[in-house]
Amino acid sequence: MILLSLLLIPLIGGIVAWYSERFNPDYPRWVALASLILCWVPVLPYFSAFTLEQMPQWLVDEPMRWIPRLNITAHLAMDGLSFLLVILTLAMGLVALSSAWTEIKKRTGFFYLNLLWTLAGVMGVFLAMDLFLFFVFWEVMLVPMYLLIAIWGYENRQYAAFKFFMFTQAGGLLMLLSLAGLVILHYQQTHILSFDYTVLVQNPITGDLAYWIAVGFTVAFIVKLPALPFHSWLPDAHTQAPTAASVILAAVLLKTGGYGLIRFVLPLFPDAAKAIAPLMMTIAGVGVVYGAMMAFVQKDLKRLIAYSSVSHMGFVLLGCFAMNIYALQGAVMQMLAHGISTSALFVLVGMIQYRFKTRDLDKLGGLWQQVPRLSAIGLFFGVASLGMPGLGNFVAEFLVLVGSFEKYPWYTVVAASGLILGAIYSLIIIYKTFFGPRGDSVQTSEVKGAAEVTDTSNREATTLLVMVVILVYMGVHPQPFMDMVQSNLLQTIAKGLL
Amino acid sequence: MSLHYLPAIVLIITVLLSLTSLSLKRHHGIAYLICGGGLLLTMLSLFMQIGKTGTTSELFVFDAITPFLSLILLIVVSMIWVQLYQWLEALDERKEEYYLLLLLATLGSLIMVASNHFTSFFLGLELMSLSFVGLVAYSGREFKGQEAGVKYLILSAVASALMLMGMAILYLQYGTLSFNDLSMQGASGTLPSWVTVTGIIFILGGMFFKLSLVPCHLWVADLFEGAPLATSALLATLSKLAAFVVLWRIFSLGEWHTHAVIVDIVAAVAIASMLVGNFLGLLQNNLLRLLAYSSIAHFGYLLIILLLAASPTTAFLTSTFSTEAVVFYLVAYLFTLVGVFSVLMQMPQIKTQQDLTGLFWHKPTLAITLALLMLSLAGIPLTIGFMGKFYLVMTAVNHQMWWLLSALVIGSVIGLFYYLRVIMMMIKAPDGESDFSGLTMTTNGQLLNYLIIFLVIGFGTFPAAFSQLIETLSRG
Amino acid sequence: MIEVLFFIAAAVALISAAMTVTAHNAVHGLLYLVVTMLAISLIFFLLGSPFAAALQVIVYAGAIMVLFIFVTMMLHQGEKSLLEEKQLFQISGSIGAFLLSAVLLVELVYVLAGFASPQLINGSEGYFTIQTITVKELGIQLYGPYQLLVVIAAMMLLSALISAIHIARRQKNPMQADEEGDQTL
Amino acid sequence: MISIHWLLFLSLALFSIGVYGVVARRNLLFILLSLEIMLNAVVLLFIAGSSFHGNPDGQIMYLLILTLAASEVAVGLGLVIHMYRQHHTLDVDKLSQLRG
Repeated sequence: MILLSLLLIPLIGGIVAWYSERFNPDYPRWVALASLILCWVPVLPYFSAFTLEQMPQWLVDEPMRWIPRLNITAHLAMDGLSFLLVILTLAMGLVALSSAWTEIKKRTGFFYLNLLWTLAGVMGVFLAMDLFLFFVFWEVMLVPMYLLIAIWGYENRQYAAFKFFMFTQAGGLLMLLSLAGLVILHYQQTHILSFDYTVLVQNPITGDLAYWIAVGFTVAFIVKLPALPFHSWLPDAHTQAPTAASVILAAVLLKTGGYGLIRFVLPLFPDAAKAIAPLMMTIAGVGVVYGAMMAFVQKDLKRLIAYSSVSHMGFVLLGCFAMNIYALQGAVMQMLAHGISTSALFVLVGMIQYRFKTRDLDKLGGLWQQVPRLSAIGLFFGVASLGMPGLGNFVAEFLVLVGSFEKYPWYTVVAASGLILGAIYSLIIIYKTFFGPRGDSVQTSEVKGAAEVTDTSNREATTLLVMVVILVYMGVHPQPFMDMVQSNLLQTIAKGLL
Repeated sequence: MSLHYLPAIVLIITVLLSLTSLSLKRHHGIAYLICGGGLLLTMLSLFMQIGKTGTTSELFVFDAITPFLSLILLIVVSMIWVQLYQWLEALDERKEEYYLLLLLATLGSLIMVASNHFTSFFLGLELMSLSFVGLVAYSGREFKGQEAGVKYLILSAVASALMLMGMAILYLQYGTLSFNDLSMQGASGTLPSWVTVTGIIFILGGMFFKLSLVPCHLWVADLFEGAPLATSALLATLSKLAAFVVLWRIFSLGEWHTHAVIVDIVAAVAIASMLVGNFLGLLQNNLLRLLAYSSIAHFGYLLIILLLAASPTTAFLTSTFSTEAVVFYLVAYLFTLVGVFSVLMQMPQIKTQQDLTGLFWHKPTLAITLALLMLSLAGIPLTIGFMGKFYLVMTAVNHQMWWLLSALVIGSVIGLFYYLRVIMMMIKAPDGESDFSGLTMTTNGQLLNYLIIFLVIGFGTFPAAFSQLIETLSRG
Repeated sequence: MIEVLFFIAAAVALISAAMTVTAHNAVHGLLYLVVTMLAISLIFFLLGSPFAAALQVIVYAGAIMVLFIFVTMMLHQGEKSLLEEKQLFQISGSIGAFLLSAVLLVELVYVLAGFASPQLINGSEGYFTIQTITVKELGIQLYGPYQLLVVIAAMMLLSALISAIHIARRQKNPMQADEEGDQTL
Repeated sequence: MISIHWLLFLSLALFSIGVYGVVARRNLLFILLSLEIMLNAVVLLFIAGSSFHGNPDGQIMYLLILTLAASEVAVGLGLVIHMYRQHHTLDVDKLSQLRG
């Protein structure tokens, strides 16, 4: 019941939050905070797993009956990978809550309902070990996310939310087909009807059809990642989403794509994964460079960060298909590190937008004098994003590059050049925003009265500083994180090499 | 008379009773109650039959599925009946006849669902269609209603003429009108086999009119828009379900999938319906027209079931799985659709998507119900519509019907656009103009909304019991 | 011999059907439709179904057509239609219908006089004897295994009755009440 | 000898004439007449089948179709009367508010 409670707490908390708005519009955020903190309780005991010598296959395993007719179970289970991502989700949930604390003033109850439900859906995705259940969470988490963007977003929110929903739903339908194909093919080959991951993974399906099914799953996942041909929803969604939604989107929603690749595509379709690896590596390599170059020409800060996400998630894709333990660990690290650094950047942009009413790079500039604390933290995350050694991002990208160099040297070279471009756009952010001549918006807001623009509040500063600490810790001492996932990833690799 | 005829007898008695009370004294309340009591008794008598061993007479078939489907039909009718009183009160017409025609149409559809013979099928169909003409053209003052009535009369007459022609040809070929004999004499016709195919095409043509599938879909939107709202609801649910059940029965009993031409035609119609229906829905602003087009697409999806037998199978689970898929999908779709209509009946002044702007912030229960129903129509998980679609996809994948499946995926994606647009409209911040003060929520309506949410989400999230029931019924 | 009779009757049916759908005047169309039905009735007779032939004349050509004519006449009101009616009964407009029915009459007399007997029909597999179905057989079937059909048919008639009465009931139309002085129905 | 093929062709020809009438005519009264022609084409086949197979089902179907024709005409003419009273026309095309 531990994992189930992990899902139920935010679901119920959301409803309570919505209802509490009737009494006072301030209550919902407190309810949301309380339920998020409560969520930590079930997972806290498992932090001891960091100290374990040998990771068990599953930390928790909770199979439950659901639809016996099709042998669908509500099988929730958590291993090292799921654990890390759930922790990331919960942490980023708090960050999102913190960024929404004062920003959201209208319809607060419904906002926190959607926020909590999105988190519940994402955790469900990370914990579901039944493919049908996984699919259900995969699709359902989009609905509250859609509402978050469509109701509380910026100018063009309806369009952006619509695009986001359509892209991911189209991918989802493809996954539904592949899912049905997978189960039926598995039934044909083994005469076991099951949607359960642990059953399916024991006898991976083979044949031509398996290849197409694998492609279906992969496409669904890389739409979410997002990888190159399907990425265009991300910049729009990010730009229009409210800060909290951007944080959730960047920190955890994108990770579901990478998680799906590592969890499902690689072990369930080892042959097919090998067959499509070159294509995926190409997409990843091009994606890294393309994302960086697009980021380079953006004027809108949020859009810029969104494109940088495309670039960074390219590394995840690269790591997944390199079929190498280092690369895979790198991909996992990248998911964690990118989750933290990018959401921090979105929080910062949110703060800037809140203070200066713009996120146009040309109108910003010279913030250092005005908001030094904010700018200092911004500098840190800008540098983190370019892959400064000693921080989590560097470890991750380095591992991916090392892991994939062995087999795919050329892709690695291309991707590494993406790092250089990354350095350029990160420096552009830093220069144009925090240094450089003062922009229009900055000046006008100064004219209006300096009192209006305040530096980071304690709440904001604490949030960001905690993120700084985690990122540094990941950079200097990444071993526990890697141990956590190593045994399972090794199994995955072993399947692929058989 | 065996117990199996009891529901029909109860309905007939109800009709006669309300006719008598009507001739003595016109009173809306009495007619409403008689109708409701009759529906309730019919449901009870059907409920008693569920799970009993079935029989087959010459004219009718009472297997395990038939009373279940009939019960579903009656639940749908009753859900419409609940709001009928209020809705009819607003109508400036004589009220009592509506109940009479409603009961007769229900009787017709019950007969159709149970029919095992062309004569009983034909009579049930005509009983239903003629009652529907009255129901469509009920409101004599409304220009649109009359137009819809005329169109429906012509449409249904042409459809039944086509079906009759098909029946006549098959009769000439085989000398029998019973569904059971259709397949047995498949080889020994008096005329060349193309005549059989022609006959089948005629019947299919008529059925396509009844189900408003693509080449025959032109007037369906006019009908939905022009007919009184409750009638549109009945048209979309009662008439289509009954027609589809019969089509499914004759298609499988007659083994029509053995004719390659027929398979090609049905496949083409299915694909065209999915794509065209959804595409036309995309261009619609009027909610009723949107529903009309979406129903074209949904019955396009359902046509896949007919073709299953024509494809190689992998003996997946049991052979009854396709039956379960049909039943599940039909039930899911019907509940969803009747839900949409009852929400629309609660807000009669809302006609287009623009009228919905900001509804969520004024009437959250209504808006949430409608939004969930739209998600169910679109097939988003945790709704009953998704479970139906999942069954369908599983079956179709099992039979490796990739062409139809890809059409289904494309159709669903297009469909998402307009279902989502409805939701988008409701959550849009109202710009001050939209005024929902005219909307009064009745307890009736509220309860109905909760019931709909329960059906759509409850069965969508926990379909186990329901799927088990359908499995048992399909086996028996 | 019998096929000649059939062909003539078929030709009459087709011609008059074509005349029906292309007629300008409703009454002429109806007249031709009656001829179509009489021709079909003759074919029924040739096929050895005298009962069906009789019903065709009585119910179809009789009752249903009378309903049509009644409504058509009802719709023609006022001066203009009186003039039209004058033309209606001139022989020129309906001469075709009379000629066609005369042909049918000749055929009927010919058959009744016993010059040809409706005995055989051929299918692709040769000749079959026509088995005349007596009214008794029909009755036994209809009130035996098919008795429920009679009930359902009664319900269908009831439904049609209710629909028709409700639809055609005269309603006061607030919009057109003043311009509609001649609702003398 | 009357060939069964001839009957089939005659019936299909009559049916086509009826379909043509429904599609081509705009006057509701003529549409109803055309529907009658279609039904007549159908009953012709039923009677032929009945004689051919020596089976009373076709004749029973004939009786039922007769009932249907009467009911349909009754409802249809009801609509005709109503429409004529309200609009003084029987042209179906003039009844076209529903577009979209």
